Amino acid sequence: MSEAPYISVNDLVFRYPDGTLALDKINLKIYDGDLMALIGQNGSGKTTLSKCLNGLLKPTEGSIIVDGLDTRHTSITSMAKRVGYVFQNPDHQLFNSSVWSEVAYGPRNIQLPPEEIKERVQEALDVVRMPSRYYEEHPFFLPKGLRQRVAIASILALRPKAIIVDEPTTGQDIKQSREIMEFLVDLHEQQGHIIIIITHDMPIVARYARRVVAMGQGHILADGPTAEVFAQPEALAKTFVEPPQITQLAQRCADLGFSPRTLTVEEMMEQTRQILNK
Amino acid sequence: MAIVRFEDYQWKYANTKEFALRGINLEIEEGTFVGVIGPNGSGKTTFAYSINGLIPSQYYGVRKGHVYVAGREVKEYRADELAKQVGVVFSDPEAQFTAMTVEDEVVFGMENIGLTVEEIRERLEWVVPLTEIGHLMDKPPYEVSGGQKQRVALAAVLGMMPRVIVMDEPTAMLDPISRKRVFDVLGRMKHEQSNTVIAIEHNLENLIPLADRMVLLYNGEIILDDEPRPFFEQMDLLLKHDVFPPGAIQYFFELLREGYYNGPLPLTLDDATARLRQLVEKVKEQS
Amino acid sequence: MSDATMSAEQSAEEVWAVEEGEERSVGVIHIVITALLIGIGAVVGAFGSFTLPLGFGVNFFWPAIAVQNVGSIWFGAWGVIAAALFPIISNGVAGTPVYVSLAYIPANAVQAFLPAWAFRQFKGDPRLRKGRDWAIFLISITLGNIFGAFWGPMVVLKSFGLLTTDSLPLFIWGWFAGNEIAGIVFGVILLKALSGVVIRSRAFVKKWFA
Amino acid sequence: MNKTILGYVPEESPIYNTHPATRILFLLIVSLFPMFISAPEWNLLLVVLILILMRYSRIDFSILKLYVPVAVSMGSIILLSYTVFAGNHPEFHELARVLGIRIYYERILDAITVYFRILPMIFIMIYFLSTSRERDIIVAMRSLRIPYAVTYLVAMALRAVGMVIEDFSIVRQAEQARGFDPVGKSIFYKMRKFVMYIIPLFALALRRADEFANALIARGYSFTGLLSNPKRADYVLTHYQAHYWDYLISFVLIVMLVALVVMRYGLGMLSLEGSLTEQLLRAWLLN
Repeated sequence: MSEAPYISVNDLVFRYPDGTLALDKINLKIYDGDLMALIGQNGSGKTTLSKCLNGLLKPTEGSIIVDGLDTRHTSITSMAKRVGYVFQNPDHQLFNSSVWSEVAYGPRNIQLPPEEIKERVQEALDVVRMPSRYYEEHPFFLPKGLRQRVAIASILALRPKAIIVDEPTTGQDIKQSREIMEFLVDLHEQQGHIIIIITHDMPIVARYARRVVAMGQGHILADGPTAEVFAQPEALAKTFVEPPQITQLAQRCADLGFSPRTLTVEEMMEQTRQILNK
Repeated sequence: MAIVRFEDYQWKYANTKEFALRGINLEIEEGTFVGVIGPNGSGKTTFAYSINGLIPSQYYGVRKGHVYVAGREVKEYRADELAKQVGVVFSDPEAQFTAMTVEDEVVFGMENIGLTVEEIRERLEWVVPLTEIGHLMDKPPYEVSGGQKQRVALAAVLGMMPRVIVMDEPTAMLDPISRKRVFDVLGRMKHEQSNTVIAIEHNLENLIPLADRMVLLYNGEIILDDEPRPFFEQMDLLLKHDVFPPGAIQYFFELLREGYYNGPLPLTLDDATARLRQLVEKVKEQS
Repeated sequence: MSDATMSAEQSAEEVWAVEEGEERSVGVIHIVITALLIGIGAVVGAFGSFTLPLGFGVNFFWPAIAVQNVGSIWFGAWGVIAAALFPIISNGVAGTPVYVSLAYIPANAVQAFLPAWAFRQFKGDPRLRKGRDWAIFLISITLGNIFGAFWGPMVVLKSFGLLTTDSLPLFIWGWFAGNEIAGIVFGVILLKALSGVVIRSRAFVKKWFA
Repeated sequence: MNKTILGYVPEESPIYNTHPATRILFLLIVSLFPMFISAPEWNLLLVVLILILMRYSRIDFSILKLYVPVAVSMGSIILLSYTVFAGNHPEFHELARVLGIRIYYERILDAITVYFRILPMIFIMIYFLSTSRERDIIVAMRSLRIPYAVTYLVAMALRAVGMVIEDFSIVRQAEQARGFDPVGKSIFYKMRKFVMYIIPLFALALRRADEFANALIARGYSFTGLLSNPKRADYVLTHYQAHYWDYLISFVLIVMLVALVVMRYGLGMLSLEGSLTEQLLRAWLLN
């Protein structure tokens, strides 16, 4: 890719106030058009890195440039317009008394004119397919799935280029997880957002992510197209992450002619037909 | 005799219209490991709470039929008596901790059921190495990692030595490696102890190798109840009810469907690898 | 169950009414809710004390008062217990001597007790639906704050010699105004926003203990 | 390192050789000392002694920085109360008149006395909080045979404090992520943030209350009232032993308290009249 990255992380070091080194010399470029999964064990630095990306945490050393702005010298408000962050537990970010005012909270903070606030809120609620009968409902009363959508809408209303979603599929069943992911893919394809998903769900990563960044102990251990990253078992072992079962099966049988880059059952079947019908 | 028995059991929460569980009939023999699966909202948690007595003691609603644990109706037990029979591990490890240190946490339940200091010491000597939490004993339980938390929760329940252990999505919040380690503990438990385990899980890859029996709950009803192999042979039924078996099983089912394969479904990755090798080598020999 | 299953709207009378055959007993949930209230109160209180420090538990703007008022309206005696105890933690962390904290207990208990009593006695709706509910809320917290404002400066601070007799009126007024404003602003917001959920939860206390 | 309520104290700190109950006793008794001491120099000596004790217990002195604003604003309030708002008292020695406000010598002396009386009390509180872990408080309460329901309530409350602090910081970040920026804004704008915090904190607590209660019941905990005190093994207490020095310390503290009372009221010592401070101040201000 020749274009300039939207987010560029340069030699980022992050140390918590108690001295714990969370991120150690991270270099990462995120481009317009990325649909990326950030994977790794709990405590590997995924969440810390993503909070650095939108300026919630400031680098101890190194720098992060977002859309040409250095996060160290940029106000919270202008960062919020560029990189949105959806927290894992929607309950932490719902504090207004109606769905509508919840979504309007961000645009009001950046002091937009009322007309535009209205337009943006409506658009965001449409995008997350929130039925209008819930607009005046207290977010607290909604079931978890809908609360999560309100949380995403509240970020969308700020129209950030990049959206980070922290473990959107935790506690969801497979069908619900797929719905959420398909919705995020839509946002990516139709609205042109950069999407960064933090997740532990490898089958989901294999199915939806175009790029994978694997982290472990504060380092980036692998970075590349999804199939490429899953094809590096040594690097993955260090992140304590295993590829999906079907990928592992293909890798174990690579000598029989299966590709270690296999991600889905359908791909596996296609290869099988070729191998067995030879 | 069955250790857990549901008889025409139904439950409806107050303030709701639909029954959360309907017409449940189920017998679980002592010492079996049962995997319970089904999409969210199908009644899995209600099922778990009905065994450990939180339903009906803590919730308002309509209850019909019976649930027996060790031959006695659940609602006739006193809370601490039932706690000796049934232990529960919840999905959110954070929300089940109430003590300042891991040790207090593990000891809490044992104190509640009235064990002496000596008994507690003995049980700790057994349960701490089993769950590998020895190095954590002095730490606050909410400061250890997610996987460790769940092992602490497991230790706290095991220490009470319940005859039935119910796990309500114990690994939903964990990363893959922590998940695996929790299942390792379960595997060890299964081989060393004679507990009955009822595990509610979305994550099938780890569950299947341990399960003696699988139950599919959907919309408050039991749709399918069988040993794992025949259970997964009902692939179309499973997919129709939003259950997506692990990749290797799905793959072998496709092989079966397209006529490349006609053996039993492999339940583990090792099994699948071996069978795929056999298959390919056989075809190559023939050609 | 927090699903979007709306139950039929209850009237204020029904909120407090114990139906025939309805068993209400003290349970583990009440211990838990008391502990959580203490937790919230301690953090909100300490936060207030550190951002606007005046020392020895004196705050001319103390949002934690709302935790006392609202907690006891919803959870009865458990709210009162929490209200009496959490300032010991929040004040302590903010550097208040232990005996000064202990001496505040009656004031904190009364500030919580009065609204709880008034809502139960006069069947006020915690969701603040009618003018009457507002009146019950405002009058009861005002009376509680008046008691607190006298108890704090007069009994506690004066007896520890921290204030002169001449300056008492000023401190009483300041104390009262600070708690009153914070109590109204945050109390109303909390009651409006969350009462609907709380009265349907099993933690809600209709009588005093259950 | 041991994490205490106010910070970290090295594990090898000698403070951990004392029983937690001894530390609570220290807090309660030594906090009484200044009540019997009027002479500021004696209270100052007490402060110095506590500082020496803090050094001996290896407490990081940077914790004191947190309390500078508290100490300053507290001093200012006392000073204001004893000067600006002290009224007219012709019987006192007037030192100066500023904008019509009369400053009296007696009032200044009283203000200093009060300030130096409250100061050691604060230092004792800081000392206690920075040498006690939450667990110590629980252990102390349990070894003092306080009813378990009460001890348990306090334990859960302390745990809840930690949880709320964590929630609090996440909520704050969630607000920032949506462009909430209080820097350089008006006081009303800043006040809004309290509103924004308090709602999610309550909402989270309400959701958690259910889960916590379920987890407790599942561990066989039943609320048994404040008065009934069923036998518990209290396993945790076996880690803590009261040594002879714990009894010695407690004994010495009580003797000191009695001695102070006798000195103050029996012998008329430690009073303000004739104290070093009074003599110095008199010499400086009145002559």
